[in-house]
Amino acid sequence: MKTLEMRFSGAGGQGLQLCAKIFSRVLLGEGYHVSLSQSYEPTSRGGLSRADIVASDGSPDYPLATDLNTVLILDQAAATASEGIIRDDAIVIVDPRRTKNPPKGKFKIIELPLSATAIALGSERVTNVVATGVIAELSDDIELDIVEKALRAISPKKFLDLNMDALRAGVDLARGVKAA
Amino acid sequence: MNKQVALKAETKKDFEIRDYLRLDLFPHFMCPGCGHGIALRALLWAIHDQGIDKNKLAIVSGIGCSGRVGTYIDANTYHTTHGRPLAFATGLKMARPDLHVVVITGDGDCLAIGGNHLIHAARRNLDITCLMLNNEIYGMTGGQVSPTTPHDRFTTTTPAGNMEPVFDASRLAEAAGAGFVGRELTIHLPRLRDLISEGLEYKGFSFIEVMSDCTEINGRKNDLGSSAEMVLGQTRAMRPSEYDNNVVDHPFRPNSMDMGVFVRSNRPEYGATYRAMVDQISEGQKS
Amino acid sequence: MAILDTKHRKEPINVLIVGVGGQGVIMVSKVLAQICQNLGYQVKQSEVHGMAKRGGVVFSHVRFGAQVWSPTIPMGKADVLIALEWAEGLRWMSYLRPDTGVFIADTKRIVPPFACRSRILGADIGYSRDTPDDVREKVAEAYALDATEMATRAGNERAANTLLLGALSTTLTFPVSEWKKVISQMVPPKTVDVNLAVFDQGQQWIDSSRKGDPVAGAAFVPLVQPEVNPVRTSLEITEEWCKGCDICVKMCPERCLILNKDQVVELAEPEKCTGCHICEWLCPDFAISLNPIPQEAVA
Amino acid sequence: MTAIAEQASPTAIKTGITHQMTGNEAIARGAWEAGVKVAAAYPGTPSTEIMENMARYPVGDVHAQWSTNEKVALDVAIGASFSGVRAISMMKHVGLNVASDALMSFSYIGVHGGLVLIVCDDPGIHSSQNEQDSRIFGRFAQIPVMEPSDAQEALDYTKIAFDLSERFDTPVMVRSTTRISHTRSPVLVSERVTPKDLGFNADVTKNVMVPGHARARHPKVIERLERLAEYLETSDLNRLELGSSKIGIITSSMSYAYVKENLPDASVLKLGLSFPLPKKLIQDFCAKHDRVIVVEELEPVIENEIKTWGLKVEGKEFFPRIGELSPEQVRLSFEQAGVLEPVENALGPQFEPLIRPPVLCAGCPHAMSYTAIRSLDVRVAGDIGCYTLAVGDPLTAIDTTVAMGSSIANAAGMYLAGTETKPIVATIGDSTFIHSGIPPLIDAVYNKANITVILLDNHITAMTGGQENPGTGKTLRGEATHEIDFEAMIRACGVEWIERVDSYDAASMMQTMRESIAYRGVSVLIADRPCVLDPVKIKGPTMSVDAKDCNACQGCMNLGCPALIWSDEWYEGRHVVKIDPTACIGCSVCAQFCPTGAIQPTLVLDQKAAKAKPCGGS
Repeated sequence: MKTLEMRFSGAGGQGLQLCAKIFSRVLLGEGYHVSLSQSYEPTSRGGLSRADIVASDGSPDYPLATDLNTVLILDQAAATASEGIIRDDAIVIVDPRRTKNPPKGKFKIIELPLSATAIALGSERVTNVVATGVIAELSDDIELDIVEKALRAISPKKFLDLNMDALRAGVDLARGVKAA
Repeated sequence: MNKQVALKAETKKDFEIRDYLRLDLFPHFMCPGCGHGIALRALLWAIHDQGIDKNKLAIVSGIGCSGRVGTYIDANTYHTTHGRPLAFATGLKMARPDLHVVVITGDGDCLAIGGNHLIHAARRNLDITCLMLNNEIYGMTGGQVSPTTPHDRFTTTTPAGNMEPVFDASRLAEAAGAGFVGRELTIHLPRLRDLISEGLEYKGFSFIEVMSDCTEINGRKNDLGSSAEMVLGQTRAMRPSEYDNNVVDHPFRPNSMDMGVFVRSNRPEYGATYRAMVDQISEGQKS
Repeated sequence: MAILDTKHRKEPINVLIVGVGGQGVIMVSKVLAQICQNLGYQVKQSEVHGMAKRGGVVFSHVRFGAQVWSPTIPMGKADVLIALEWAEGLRWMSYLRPDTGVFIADTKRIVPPFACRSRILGADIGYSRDTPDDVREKVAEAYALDATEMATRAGNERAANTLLLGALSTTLTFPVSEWKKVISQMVPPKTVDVNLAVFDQGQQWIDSSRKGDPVAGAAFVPLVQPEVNPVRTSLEITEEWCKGCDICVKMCPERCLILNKDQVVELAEPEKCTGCHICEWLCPDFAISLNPIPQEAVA
Repeated sequence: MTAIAEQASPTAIKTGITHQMTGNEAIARGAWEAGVKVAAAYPGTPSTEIMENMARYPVGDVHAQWSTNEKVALDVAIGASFSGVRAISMMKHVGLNVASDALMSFSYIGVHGGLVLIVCDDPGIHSSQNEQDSRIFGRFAQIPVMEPSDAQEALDYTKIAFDLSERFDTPVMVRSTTRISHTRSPVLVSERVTPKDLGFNADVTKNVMVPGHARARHPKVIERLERLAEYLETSDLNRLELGSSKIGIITSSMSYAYVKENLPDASVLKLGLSFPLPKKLIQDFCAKHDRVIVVEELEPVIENEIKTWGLKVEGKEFFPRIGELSPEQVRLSFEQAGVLEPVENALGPQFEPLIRPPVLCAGCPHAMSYTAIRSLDVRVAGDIGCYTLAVGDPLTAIDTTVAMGSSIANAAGMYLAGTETKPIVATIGDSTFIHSGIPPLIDAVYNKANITVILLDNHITAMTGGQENPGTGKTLRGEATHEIDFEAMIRACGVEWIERVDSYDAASMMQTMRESIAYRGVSVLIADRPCVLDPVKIKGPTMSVDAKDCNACQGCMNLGCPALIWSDEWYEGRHVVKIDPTACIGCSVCAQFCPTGAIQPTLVLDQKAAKAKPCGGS
């Protein structure tokens, strides 16, 4: 039985919940049993916001994350939230612009300019989509074109072009990491 | 003739807002472009202009984005329960008439769950300054419809557009008997400052409606643009409607909104009346 | 005292009428041209318009005599210069005959937006500071009257150009009846009376002015520049507090702020900042502070 | 005086006596007197008033129309000529460029009913994008070019042009200049003649320019020019004024007046046509004089042709090729040529000149449109119209302007070059868009450009003084007609992103413009507000500045509105703004931008002042 545990964490307002929704949709489509649990503060901006996905191709035994293998950290507020539950072989993606002190451990930390890339594309708001592209490309278990379809399905027409650009930019960032 | 106004060779700022802030809490929690920040500046500036001692100032706030605004003021601040800041403030002012009591509340806090308290606070005309930050939505909880959400606006609870008519908060306060009522846009900071200043000075219940903007929730959901575009958009509202009919072929915006002071009455202040009555009764008991 | 002998001069007589778009320059020149035509002179009247109604400069050359060739007046050959606006009169002064030219100007000022374009402390208005006295020193014969004010008092502000026609009539040997006839034909019927009245006023004003009588309507308010103490300011940005909402960038009158690559506000062109407070006042995050620099530190 | 009293109908004015007329009025009169039946034009300074005057003649006499552009106008006139009536088309010099395609071929065809083309040049560039010399165009098209020198000649030549046109089977160009078109001088008028309607001429070898027919027509064009030149040798269109044999002057057009102004007694050959030239007449004139000088404005058209005959004439070594001539300039050039003794020209006193460039009107909707554009940091391809003024301070929002209708294709080219990092915007007015902006829009969509077109729809052709166009729903004579539905038309061109925004709505303008730029592909934003001057002058309740609230940031002045000026009050050493109530039309755009709320409707401030005292409450 294969289990994927992913965490999308940062500050409120960064689009982490949407990011998690896309991946849970994708994993559901691939036949996994998926549990998505969200946690955020009453404020719409700032404060810790996170969403966890636990996906299993067998019968999952526990819905909450205990052994993360993919972690996204977009803000300092989330840097310590996952301490102790990250696997040693996990991929931890960090945006250094707003996370000055990333968590420490044996796992591999990949620092990528996610928000800077989004700003360069025209809006900081698509940081989450850039991150989606990065994770989709780095993960061996997720098909990129299914992610793209899922994103296309939920994007308002007005932001479709921008979202697609952001996804591609994220994929490019991840390919750079792979090549290095 | 030219009026010559020489410039003061000032070396220190007259009003330094940081003197009035709890700097350790900054940056504050509000979203980028939130009008509440501008309203907070106006309030503190007015307090400065009125020369009110920070130790004699009590800020009472409720729940919501507006409720958190008071937290940043370096004075006596109370973060109370949802809808009840006016009730708390009433008790506070009755117990300590020497304090300047300022209530910071929002449209949902003040008009929905706290609507009852508003009308009675206004009716009593107790010497409280009530600053209602009207951003036309429940921002803190993610954008639900509030009593001031305009017609046809999209919120999470009105996915097909708001069908309810709105409260005109200032007219409501006026009708309930508030002694001083005024409304201003956040973008017009000097005017807002002067309005709040007048409200603070007024002996009685002063209700000040601040037209704030919620860029991140209301703005994004309803496609109202960036923060600058939203505050510019608000200025449309202050064009009197008869004005357009005279100028152009088609009206600019059907519902226009007045700004400024609507009511400044000579009604007796509740606290003073109450104390006079107490004095009278205790005189009577003595004799 | 120059009254031009219209009958016996060999060269054409040249009248230059100037002002700003919308003031009625063309109307003045049409009336003059019509009178000349009625009295049997050859007349040419040349104007350039097109951009004029967009607040630009308007001028009209009127030349008449037994034989007129060029429709434009050669520089230095205008016998009379009529200005409906003060600074416009000064602009065309070099067209006037230096020895005999007569200058008649309304002291009305129409300040162009360009004259108010500087936001630096104590900025000077970019409008001519020359007074009628400065002009009288340099011109053979100069009259400055507040024709707009006089016409307003007479009941129609827009009749100022007719008042100047009255002033102009004193320099030419045309019968007054002819002037009045043509004016009556050319103005809207409802305004004939007021136009004829101000025509007389303009004539009387010049006549009494020539006699040396002090006359009303000559008040000229000089432009005075107040002394200002320059106070330098510096813009202090608390970067950690800025959330990049863009409101200051969009509302800055000088457009001297930008959002940098981290979406934090930056004073890109400090030399342009006028210290107007707008960014400080509108920043919802209190990230901008405008501080005066002490005088001693400036030196 | 407020306005000129309505003049009598031009047909009612007395004939046989002189009237003061501008060159343009005289041309219209000349055309009418010649019995013209169809007149078509596109407005353009300094030619506009010809058609406006044409429209004052009775409908039964002449059909007068604004066309969508100059080529259409000329083609309409050509159609009328085919049908055997006299037709006229008028345009400015740059308009001739647009019409030139039709002109070049029509020159081969020749006329059936007489056809006259009026072209008004703008030496000195008072109101144009260049000062090209249209006489060269006439020579290029091999059609005669007549050059009147005053209003009387403008009338006479226009009439004669029709006769020449029919007699020599050629379109005839009458070339005016700003100075002739806009100068009033005495004109003797006469009655209209009514030429016989000739009916359609069904000669396809003449009317259809397929190669076989055209080859046969070309020799006829050369032949008719020779006959015309022959005719001109003795025609009184050329005037010989003989004086001293030392100096002879050959001149034409307005230059003649400047020559006479300076040398009233000189020997002058005044040419009525600058093309073709009467060779023998000129040879004789040169032979009679020791020295011959050609005086002409702009290009050495006459001078060079004479030189090709081997005759020795002088000209452009003394007279400028650039700009408008003037009596002073001609005098100076004669001094340089040694014809006149240099004299110290005594001038009046000099004063520091005040800068007063033309500005957009108070309340002009373009001001808001360009303020929004300026806030975006984009590359802007501009076009021809009032809005070209946005190139200057304070709007400074235009990067390029080439010619009528160029903006959209220029913008597409900038995009296709692939080097521009900023978003690319084209701005174009409604009339200019109809004139020649539609094909480039189709081209931009077809070739997948990513640009934003901002259609500045002020419902009129404003720059030239407020003429109707197909977007206004009215004809030249004010009759109701079909009004273009811009949105439907643009959609039909293949544009998917179209929004219409009120130009006075600052927030919506800025927001919608930002969104239109974000769209990939061709997006069109229609900035919709009528011109404040035409067809009706808009004057609403004014705005005022509450001086106590103004912090003198002068942000409102970025609109460049002429109603906004400095008051005598100061705030922290800067001028508080005031609004000139006579100029303000109450558009309220400045009030929307005022960050302190100091700008308010005057009536609101008055009401507030009235009820400043405390009231009794509810």
